Amino acid sequence: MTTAHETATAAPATGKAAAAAAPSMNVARAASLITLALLLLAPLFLKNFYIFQMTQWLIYAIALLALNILTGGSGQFSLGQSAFYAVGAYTAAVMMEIMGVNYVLTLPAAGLICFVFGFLFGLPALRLSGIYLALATFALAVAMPQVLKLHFFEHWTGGVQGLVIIKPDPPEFIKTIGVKMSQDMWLYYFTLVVGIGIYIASVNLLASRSGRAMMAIRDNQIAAAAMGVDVPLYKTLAFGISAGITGVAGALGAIAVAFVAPDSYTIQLAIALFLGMVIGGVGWLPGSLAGAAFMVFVPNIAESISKGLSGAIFGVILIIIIFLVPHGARQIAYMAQHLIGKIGKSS
Amino acid sequence: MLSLSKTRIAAVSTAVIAFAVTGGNALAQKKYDTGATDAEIKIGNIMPYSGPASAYGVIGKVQEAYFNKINAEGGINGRKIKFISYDDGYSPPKAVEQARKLVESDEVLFVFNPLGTPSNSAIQKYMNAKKVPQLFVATGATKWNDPKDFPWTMGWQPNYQSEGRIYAKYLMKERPNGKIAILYQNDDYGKDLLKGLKDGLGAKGASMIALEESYEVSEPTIDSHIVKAKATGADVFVSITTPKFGAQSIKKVAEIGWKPLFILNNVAASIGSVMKPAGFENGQDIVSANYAKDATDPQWANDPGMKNFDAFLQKYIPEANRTDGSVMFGYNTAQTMAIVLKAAGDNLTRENMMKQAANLKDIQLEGLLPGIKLNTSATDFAPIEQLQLMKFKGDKWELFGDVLSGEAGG
Amino acid sequence: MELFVNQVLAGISTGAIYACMALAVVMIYQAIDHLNFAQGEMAMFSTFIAYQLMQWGVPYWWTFPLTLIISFAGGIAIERALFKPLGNAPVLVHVAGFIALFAILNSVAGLTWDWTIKQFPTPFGNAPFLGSQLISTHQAGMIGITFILLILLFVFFRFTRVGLAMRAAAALPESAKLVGINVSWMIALGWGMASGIGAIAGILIAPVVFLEPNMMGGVLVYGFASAVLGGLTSPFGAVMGGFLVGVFENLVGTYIPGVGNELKLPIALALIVTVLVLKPGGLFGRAYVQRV
Amino acid sequence: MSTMLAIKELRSYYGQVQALHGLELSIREGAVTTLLGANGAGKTTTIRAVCNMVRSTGSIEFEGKSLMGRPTESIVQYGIAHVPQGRGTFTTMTVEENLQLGAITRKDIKAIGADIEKMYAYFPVLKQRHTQQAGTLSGGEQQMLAVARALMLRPRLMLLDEPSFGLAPLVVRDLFGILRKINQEDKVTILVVEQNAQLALELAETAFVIETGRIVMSGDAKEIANNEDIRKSYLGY
Repeated sequence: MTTAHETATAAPATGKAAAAAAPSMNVARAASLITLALLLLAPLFLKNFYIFQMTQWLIYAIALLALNILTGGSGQFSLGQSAFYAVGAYTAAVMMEIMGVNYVLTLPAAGLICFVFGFLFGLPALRLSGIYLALATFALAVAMPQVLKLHFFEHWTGGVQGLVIIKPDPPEFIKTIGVKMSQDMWLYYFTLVVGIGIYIASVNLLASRSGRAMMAIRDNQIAAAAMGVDVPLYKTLAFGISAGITGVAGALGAIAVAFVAPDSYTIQLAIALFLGMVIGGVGWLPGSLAGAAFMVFVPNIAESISKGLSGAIFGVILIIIIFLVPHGARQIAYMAQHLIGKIGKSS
Repeated sequence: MLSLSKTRIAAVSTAVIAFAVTGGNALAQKKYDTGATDAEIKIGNIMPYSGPASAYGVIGKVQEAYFNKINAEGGINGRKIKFISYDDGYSPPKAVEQARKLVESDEVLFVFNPLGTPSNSAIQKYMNAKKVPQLFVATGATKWNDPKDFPWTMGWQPNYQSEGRIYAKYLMKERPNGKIAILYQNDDYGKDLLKGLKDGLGAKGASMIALEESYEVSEPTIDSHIVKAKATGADVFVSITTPKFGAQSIKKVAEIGWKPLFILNNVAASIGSVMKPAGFENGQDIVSANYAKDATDPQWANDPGMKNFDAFLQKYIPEANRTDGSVMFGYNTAQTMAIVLKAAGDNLTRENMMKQAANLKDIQLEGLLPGIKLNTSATDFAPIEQLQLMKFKGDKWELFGDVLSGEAGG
Repeated sequence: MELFVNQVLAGISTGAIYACMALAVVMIYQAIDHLNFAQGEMAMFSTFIAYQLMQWGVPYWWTFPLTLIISFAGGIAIERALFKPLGNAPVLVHVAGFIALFAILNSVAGLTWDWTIKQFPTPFGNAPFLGSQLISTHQAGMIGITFILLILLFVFFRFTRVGLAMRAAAALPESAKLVGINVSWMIALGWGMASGIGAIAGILIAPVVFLEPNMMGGVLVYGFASAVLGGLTSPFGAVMGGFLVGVFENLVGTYIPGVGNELKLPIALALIVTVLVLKPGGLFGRAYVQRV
Repeated sequence: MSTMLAIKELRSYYGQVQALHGLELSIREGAVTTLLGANGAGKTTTIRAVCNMVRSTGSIEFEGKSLMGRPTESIVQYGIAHVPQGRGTFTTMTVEENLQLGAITRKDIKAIGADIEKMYAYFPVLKQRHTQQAGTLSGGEQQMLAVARALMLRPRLMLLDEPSFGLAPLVVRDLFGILRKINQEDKVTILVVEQNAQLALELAETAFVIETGRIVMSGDAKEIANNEDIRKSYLGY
């Protein structure tokens, strides 16, 4: 009774979105093209600092994308993404600083290591659902900084002091073709290319057989199992893929900030990522950009209003947002589509 | 060429004028880097106003109030101070973002007293690459005194390793055959102080250590660690803890009837925010070390410096809680900054800022203990290197012995 | 052996803190079927209210009921103002609301009472309890009150009509409405009670850990862990979970060589997850059954 | 006999989807009425609309008082008990607690104990299991518990949503026997929504047939049961 009812109420929402998406496909396509153009051109007109901020924004967007695949794609809930982000960051840092590996190569390594880590974590997580899974991932996020500063690993991780990374220069070919590019701009475009690649791969993943299997699990696990979906496999796979992408984001973050330390990857980061997902709209991949913007800019806004109460102001802004648009940026996009559709019809 | 003379200030009403110009052409023509003009000097600052270390945010607020005071009194050499302070939530990536915002967007002359070892570690390379001073960082890590590799970074407070060595020296004298149990916070600060202590004890002292126990900031109480420490049979207990855990350790040691020689580190030595909440009766005979005056210590009640401090608080930041050691910290650091700015005269280049900061000679501040002096040179980027030992008696700290130097890290 | 006994006793006294908080966690879970991440901050804020009342000269034994009433009303007010309007929004949005509440309470407490630690009085004193210096009279009192609360809660849920209605509302809101239960107010009542129990927890915990805006940060993590270990559906389990976590964590810290002390929280959490994997309802909770 | 419940022009919606299209239905006091129809015809929606569990327009009057817009939990104050589809058993609670919940809004607390005993007399199996968790009961026992829980309200009108669903034929016969008894002895008016038309028509005096959100036929239960055309085209047996 309850389950039937829940799916009944959940279904119209997704059905609605799908129905709306079809006629206004062009609107969505136009919006993506404009966004892409802005992402490509904006750095040419901005100071390095803003380019750096945009890089941070893209990196968080990648991490949010990963969380969206997990929660939106397979219905699992994670408050522990900071742990995967940290592992990715440390992978990059240790490879670059201790082993002298080129930064580009650290990304696949971080992705792979985090994939395995996430997949393994997904195994016990299989037996947990809802609140219990939230708690288990929360525990992972709380535990991670303590593991990072463990004295056994100090030789590689720098212990409590962390590791300083040398920021990479733009590659030679950029200079040879006569373009002068700052480190920040290079890293931005590098991140953008990686981000777009991951985005396209994710969209294709969710549209694939595996993606549909995962979403079937999200909607009704028992029904999915009855349909012959290998539930344990896809659930752990979702965890692994999400962790892997988060790890790539972590590695990019470490390179952009040029520093890793246990204090960079506390539960605060996990919570920020979680909020970013909610603000962007759960399960809606483009919302990751909006969520990441929230992560980067709203604390700055809060602090510019009051230093002493910045936490409270952050909280109030958050409440206002979830009151106005409980489904996040996704809801805004839906309303905008609706509006444009109406205008289109009337003219 | 400017330099600071050996000046003693005992009771100067405005601390800022605590320098004299000796020789050189002070009236050299005005020179500016980004962030300084005829009218104003832009100073950047990064503080954890939100997040887990928000307790320290008050430092930034006191500094801001102090610069307001300076501005109200006409500024420094006719220039107003514009103090731009940002929140990093004690997160290193955010600190990098804020440092870059300060340098590249707000275009400050330098960044003053950014707080926290992780945050400062994260921005150090950037600041040095940009050749923007990272002055008087608010952390006691030993690594800030490295003018050769990081000529644009300078510490301020005595470093933790020096403090550890001072306790070691004291222990070797007081309890040469003692058995030591150490409790330390498992982070950069705790490990740094521990290292100083162990270095100071040396090979012989190493055998004296019965237990090195760490705790995490996330632990609600540290009671079990203290039970464990007592069980080792140690007769010396060194508590390398922040105020909350310092107070817990004092209370718990008393509660379980343990009577070791108790050494409490400087971070937790505030009377108002540690000793009093922990209970004076529990804190008797605890040994610690300090370099600044404790605003809550009755022995300074009639001290002229303290009176100035109180007058400042009352006028410019009445909401500040004077029992909080961070308030005094903000006051002292801001005064140091003002002294350096004054000394820089009209040559407000980043290079000259470092030069002046590295040219402090026997400066005394109103809020520091008598005999504690700021000294720097081109090869010494550690302004305060001295501490004085003290023992808790009744409701105040009794200073004893000479002003000591730990001599760690140069 | 002496060390072992000492650590077990110290674990029990720390466990009392966790147990107290876990009870509040279970209470809110009964009412809203979810964990409230702002619960620790609510307890902290209540404790500050008690502190402020005492600063104004209200005697301790008046402060206690007054704080309870204020917290109870405050809990209801928060539910009515913040979470009722969110109504049918997805659960994840509610979690975001908890986080916002957390940020607001923490920040406002920091600005109002600043961040220095405050001494908070105990009615039980701090003398050794029954000759053992490892458990003070305060901690014994705390354990006592936790058990009294537990019994009161048991009686409330088992034998009163309101308690029965609350359980029904939490278990099956639709059916509860059909028998005439005002589910919305039951949820508000649950918030009020959880807030009140949180206030008691805060008042009992503050004398040990000292009062400051971040005092519940660590406690809440342990409170959650304890409640989940014991079983979110069982107040008794939650209390037992608190003591188990307290003792267990100490033993890990003392006896696992090398990493035990540095990793006692991660190891404790890992074990809790293991317990959940084996027994998803917690040690004392009901098994979680899913029906199609 | 007077009309107890009158539904007029009822339109109900799930999101954008309209489930009822101007439904009209009335129930006489003291009677057993049945609402028949195929899966998805709108039977459940109709009685959910009575308890305001679905967004609706139109009018629903109970003894002349409008029920529209009243919160679900206040409907019981009129003496309307609703046994929902799937029984709505509080599975984690004991049988006795479930019965007490049925009477949770009653003010005459002292009389509740006697009523529980009365339910045990109707359904002896519940007495045997009164301390057991309700979730451990069989489907038929849970249905009995659901009916008993509804009766604990001392209702004047009882709405039953597919009480026969998932039960063995013998159990269903028993249950319907008890329903008849309740109707006759306790003077409880009953509206039973059923897919199993044959059984429902045996029990009821009046029947309504619903198809895609509209009443397509109504009349005396016996007549409908005897009319082969109707049976074939609407009721499928």
